[in-house]
Amino acid sequence: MNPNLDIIVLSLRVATVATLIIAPIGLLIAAFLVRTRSRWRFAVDLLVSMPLALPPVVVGFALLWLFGGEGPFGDATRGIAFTWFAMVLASAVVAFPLVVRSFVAGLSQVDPRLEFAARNLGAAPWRVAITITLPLARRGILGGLLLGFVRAFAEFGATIVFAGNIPERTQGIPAAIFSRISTGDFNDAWALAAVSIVIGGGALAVHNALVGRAGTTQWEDDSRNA
Amino acid sequence: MNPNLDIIVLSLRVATVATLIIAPIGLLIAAFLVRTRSRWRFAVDLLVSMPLALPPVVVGFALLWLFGGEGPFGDATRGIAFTWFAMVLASAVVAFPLVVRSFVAGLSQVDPRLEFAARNLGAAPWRVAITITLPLARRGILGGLLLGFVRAFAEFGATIVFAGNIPERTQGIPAAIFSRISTGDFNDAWALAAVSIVIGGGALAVHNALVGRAGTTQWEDDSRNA
Amino acid sequence: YPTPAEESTVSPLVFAAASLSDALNDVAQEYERKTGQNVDFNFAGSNLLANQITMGAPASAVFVAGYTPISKLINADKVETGSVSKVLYNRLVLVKHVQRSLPSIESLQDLVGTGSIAIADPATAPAGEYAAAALKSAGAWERLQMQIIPTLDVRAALGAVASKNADWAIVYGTDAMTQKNVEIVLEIASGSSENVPFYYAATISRETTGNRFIKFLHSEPAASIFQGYGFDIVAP
Amino acid sequence: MPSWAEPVLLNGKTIPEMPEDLRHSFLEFDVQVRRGGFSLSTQGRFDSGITAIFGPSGAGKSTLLACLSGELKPDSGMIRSGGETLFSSHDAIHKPPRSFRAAMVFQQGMLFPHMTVRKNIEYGYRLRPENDRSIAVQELIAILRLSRLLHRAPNTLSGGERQRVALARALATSPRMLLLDEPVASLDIRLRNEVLAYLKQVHEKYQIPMLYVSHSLSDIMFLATEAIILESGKVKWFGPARQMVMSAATSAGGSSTPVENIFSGTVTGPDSVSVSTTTLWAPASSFPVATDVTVSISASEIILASQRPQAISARNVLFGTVSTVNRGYTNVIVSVDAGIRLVVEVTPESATELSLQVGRQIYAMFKTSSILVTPA
Amino acid sequence: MPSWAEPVLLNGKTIPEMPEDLRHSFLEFDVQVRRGGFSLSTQGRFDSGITAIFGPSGAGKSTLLACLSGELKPDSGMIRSGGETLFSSHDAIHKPPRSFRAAMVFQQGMLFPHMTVRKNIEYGYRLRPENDRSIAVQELIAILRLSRLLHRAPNTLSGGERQRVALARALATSPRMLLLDEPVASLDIRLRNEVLAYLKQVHEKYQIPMLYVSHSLSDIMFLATEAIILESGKVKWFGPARQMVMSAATSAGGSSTPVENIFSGTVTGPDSVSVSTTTLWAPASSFPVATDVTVSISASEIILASQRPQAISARNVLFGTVSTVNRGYTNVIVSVDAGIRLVVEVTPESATELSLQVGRQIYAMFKTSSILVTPA
Ligand SMILES: Nc1ncnc2c1ncn2[C@@H]1O[C@H](COP(=O)(O)OP(=O)(O)OP(=O)(O)O)[C@@H](O)[C@H]1O
Ligand SMILES: Nc1ncnc2c1ncn2[C@@H]1O[C@H](COP(=O)(O)OP(=O)(O)OP(=O)(O)O)[C@@H](O)[C@H]1O
Ligand SMILES: [Mg+2]
Ligand SMILES: [Mg+2]
Repeated sequence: MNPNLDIIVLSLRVATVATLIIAPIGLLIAAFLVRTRSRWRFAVDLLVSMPLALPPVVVGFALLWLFGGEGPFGDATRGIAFTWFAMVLASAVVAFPLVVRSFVAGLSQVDPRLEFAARNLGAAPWRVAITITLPLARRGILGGLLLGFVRAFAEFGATIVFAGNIPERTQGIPAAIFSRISTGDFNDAWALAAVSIVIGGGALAVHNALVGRAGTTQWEDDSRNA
Repeated sequence: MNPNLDIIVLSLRVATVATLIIAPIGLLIAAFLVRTRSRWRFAVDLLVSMPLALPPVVVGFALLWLFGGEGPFGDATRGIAFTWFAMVLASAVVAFPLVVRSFVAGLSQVDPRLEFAARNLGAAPWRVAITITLPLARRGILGGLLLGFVRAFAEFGATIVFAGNIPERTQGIPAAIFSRISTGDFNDAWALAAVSIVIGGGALAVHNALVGRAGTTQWEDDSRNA
Repeated sequence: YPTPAEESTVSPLVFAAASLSDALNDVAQEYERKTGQNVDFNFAGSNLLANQITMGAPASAVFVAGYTPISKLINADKVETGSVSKVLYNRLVLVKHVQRSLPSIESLQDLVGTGSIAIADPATAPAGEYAAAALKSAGAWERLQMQIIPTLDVRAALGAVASKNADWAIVYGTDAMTQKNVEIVLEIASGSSENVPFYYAATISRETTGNRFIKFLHSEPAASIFQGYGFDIVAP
Repeated sequence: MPSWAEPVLLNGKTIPEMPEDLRHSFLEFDVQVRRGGFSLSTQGRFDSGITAIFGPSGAGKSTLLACLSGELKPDSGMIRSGGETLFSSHDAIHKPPRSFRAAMVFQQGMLFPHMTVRKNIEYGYRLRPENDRSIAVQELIAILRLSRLLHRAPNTLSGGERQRVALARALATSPRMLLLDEPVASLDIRLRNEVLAYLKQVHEKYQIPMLYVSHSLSDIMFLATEAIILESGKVKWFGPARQMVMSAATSAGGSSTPVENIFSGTVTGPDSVSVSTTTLWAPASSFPVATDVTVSISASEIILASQRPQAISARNVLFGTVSTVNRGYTNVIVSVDAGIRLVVEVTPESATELSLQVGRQIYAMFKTSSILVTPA
Repeated sequence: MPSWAEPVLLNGKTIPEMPEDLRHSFLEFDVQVRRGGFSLSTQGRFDSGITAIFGPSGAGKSTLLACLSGELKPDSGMIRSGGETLFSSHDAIHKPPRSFRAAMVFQQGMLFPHMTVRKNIEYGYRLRPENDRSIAVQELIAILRLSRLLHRAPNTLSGGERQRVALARALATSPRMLLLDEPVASLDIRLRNEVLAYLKQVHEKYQIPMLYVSHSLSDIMFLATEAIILESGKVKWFGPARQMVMSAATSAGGSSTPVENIFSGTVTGPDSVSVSTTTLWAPASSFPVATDVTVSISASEIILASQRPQAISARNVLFGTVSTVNRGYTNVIVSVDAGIRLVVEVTPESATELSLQVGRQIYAMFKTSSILVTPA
């Protein structure tokens, strides 16, 4: 299991970094989608959702073309493909629409009057965002982070095309499972799948703990069970 | 483009049926997750989210085993694999976690006191669900249906393993793109990818129209722009 | 790009067919033990590998199944024509589930009307391409159209039979050995063209470390590893 | 069987306990429920009148309504309405809120945000069988001044508009019982009076029992027949509303909330009413002669004099005997038997000057404008 | 420059227009805004007093506060506070709500649901520079009786508890101005009085100008110095609060809301006050001698008599001359010059009996309990 441990660590690292990259960008875009009346909203919405409408393998080819040296950025981005960072990019792109959708759902359930109440009490916009908007949207935010992390963690199609399946370098759990299946190593494959599920479950548990018991009302709170 | 048209229709049909199957089940499960205090909640939550934590190809193999003659259902379900319905099943399973997460987010933002108000006015629980809960959760519900449909539409990994890639029978847009790419038919592949994006965009537009402009407050409504 | 001086410290990256991964990992280990040289692999389907390289992937060499991918690379000027060499074969076999009682099969023609046949998608996987070719040369292809199930790859075809979702599958002999609940019914061919060849080639405009590894692939220690996994060696 | 919390003394009189066999008790309950540190433990019986629930902030008034509407399941106890057991922890009965048919007007409005005002109002109305719809939506819209608002979204309504819509929505269900949680708190005086008058009218017409949470003694005076005082989750007092108002006013001790004299009377002319054998001059009203009315006179507006006053603008002058004298710190409450029994609030100084003591014969006078005549 | 809506007649007196050069105008505004079919178009200037905003449901009171707090951007107009222009459509100025420093107590509470009560209260407090925190959180907690609630979530609070927390949260920011939207609507009488007294105290101590939306004339009487009457989005009237209350009471026309006589006076003893040269007997109070107070007497509680009454419980008897007589349908409003100018409400019958006409000499009497003494 030693090489498998490296694989797990790699996947965790990629999914974590991907999530950390997606989170702020996703928040900005979600805020743009929810809070503005811009004519560009639909265009941005569509652009963001696009990776969802395509099979990941296609996304992978698109990334390979885009960053592979033959694309618009030319040689400037040539070094990215088939690296650790390519894995991050591929999973981030694929997970992004899910994250943004969830963020949008979260942000749009925040009552703007509560935000105003905070501004009225003297808070600057950034403080309102941190102390009011984000906590009130936390169900959507955390849900989005969960989806993003787990989706990034399980990303295969785009990753194998854009980052390859290079053992010890770009072989995360999904690619490793694929390799094991390709060679008939089913025990190892299922073990890795089980690890995926356990990590997904762990993320879910962390998520649930962070979300807490939201949505209680005056009469329906947890005092009774306490 | 004639064969491509069949492919597009097949994919649309599969995604639509998958969404229609997921929707009611997803709603029940989301309601269970949001509204009960059952000890089984986490277990159900995990089970539902599992397909998200696995690369779709692995999900495909799992389905192959589950519904094959060696699986728990024995020979009863053997005829399913490599059929049109297998495509539906594969995409439904993969899209399911996304749909449930979104439904959960939607349902948990409904104020139970409003539901009580309806019951107090004489509505039976099913009527409350239809007239109060669902409309109030509509952002999450519609968001979930959108995610589900688009994800099902773009499903590749699980589908190709469980349903195969039988031209005119189980070859939807993603599998067709994959075939075109493999054979170097890039023009056709990109054309189909473009179709995917257009259909995804259409679903997004329908979704946005249905959601409408939610979240307006007393001072921040649209009367001003009217 | 690495200068020749650096060559020994930069390990070559070989894009190799996924079905070779176990065997190649062993070979690479042996190679490293012998030469101190590290070799990295990128394992995936052969057509995918070819496409990646066409789109500029930084491969030092390729090691792919079937003629289509390698010819694609040759046509795209991505590999040194002179470096292309056929290293080994994988045999194609017809398998069925051990517990399934199916009509006995003498030749591929006998398959007509006997149940579903999973093969890797001929359009995307070399194993499928060669399986289709075998069926064509047996004169059964046209009549088997309704029975054929193209699958993602050869492993998926095997899985279809192992899970009793398909009746037959045409798969690599090496794969059939790993799956306990399937049995080989028919060796598709004992030597000739229906066996799937695996080609090795160094890529153009990359460092040439790929060329040194090819010599080792043809060497005796490598050959015995490949044979251990069930591949047939091409005489150098 | 419910037993009442210890009755309080009101002007020297003891409020009798509720009779055990109150025939028409429409709603009977005995509920215990805990919410965090707060616990509600109340019991009671209401007849088909209007019962005011009065008590300090956080006393448990809304909690009690939540129990009686089926929103909050009590930890233990029972709720029976019109003979039907709606909740019983003993018999493990827990009927759905629908069966309570106790339409609630929530303190927070709770309008359905995704429906127009009209849809909100019609929501419960449409759920009633047609032959069971006793209150017409059109009437509600007219009386609660909602016609201009029908197509609006609830989140564009003002505070008072919301309350009116919530009231209309509840009434439109033709409920068996009406639970009102401060329904007029954010209405202006005029609307408030109109709404209260309408509620009273609804009650008279349809005999819908109402529980009415309010902090306003004058609202309670006007509307309620019975009253409950809740404090810290317990029933502190139960009895006729008029006595509650007096009790609350005296216990509040201030001159701002009046002690009232309340009588049943009959209209005898355009500006006169009779209470037992005494005729009083009242403000001009439109009640027809012989209408049964409630007559109330603020205790602080009655003036006592030892000699018969002459040529005075106070048109009601009664002669009687002091029957009780209660001395407080800032005021003295005197009752005078003068054909009718008047409670009068005077200053300690006046009491001394007039040597008010039991048996003293005295004139009591008050202006017509001190009299409030309301329908019985 | 703002020009006031036509002044209304109050007991024959004309309310003067606001002087153009009101020196201490703290807040100046002139805002127009449309919401659907409703449009608000108001202008005004407030000094550092407490201004009541009165008006029917849907008049635009909350809308006005929304503009003045920076929540709602007016379609056009300007808002200036303490010399600083906060909004001006002409100069395209639109400062953020922070710059308004106008702490709002919302009609719907708007507590932050994810914070405890304590966190809510401290939210704005912590945002003030330390040397700018004039009101201590501890004091607020004590006076608004919140200590038991500090660790609770807002959604477990009762209606009145919510209002108190909202009030504490706003006060804790030591605002430059306080905007109160019916802050005591769901408080019980005792708490309401306490809160109002505290607001008054806060105002005296910190000179925070307040805008106070209320439907209660007695609250306005108690608290406000100036008043605005809003109707259909327009300022109907602006002037001293006491006159507004009188105006509203007479225009309401009912006997339920009293016409008040309001005077500035000085405490002369434990139970006496002097108004100009007249000494009145008042309820016992704890104001020290020589305190400046406001003295109010309900017009309907004053009795007129043509002869000097003897041995009467009414301790205040004044002799004077009728100066005006206004006959209404149900009542007659008389003013009597008796050293002080008393407005008295009598029935038409009494007016006839006493032959009330201008110049008539008459005794006016009222009980000590009819007098309300409040801090000036
Ligand atoms: N979940 C809870 N945990 C702790 N205390 C609670 C909870 N829910 C309610 N309470 C408390 O129960 C008490 C009763 O609340 P309720 O809403 O019934 O008061 P109320 O009489 O309606 O007051 P108001 O007149 O202010 O509306 C309050 O003190 C409230 O703080
Ligand atoms: N978006 C809108 N569309 C149409 N009308 C609106 C909108 N928002 C507010 N109004 C109307 O504007 C008027 C003023 O509302 P506002 O909340 O200021 O009233 P208010 O004076 O505070 O009344 P209340 O005493 O009932 O709280 C109301 O009649 C309301 O219905
Ligand atoms: Mg309450
Ligand atoms: Mg308002």
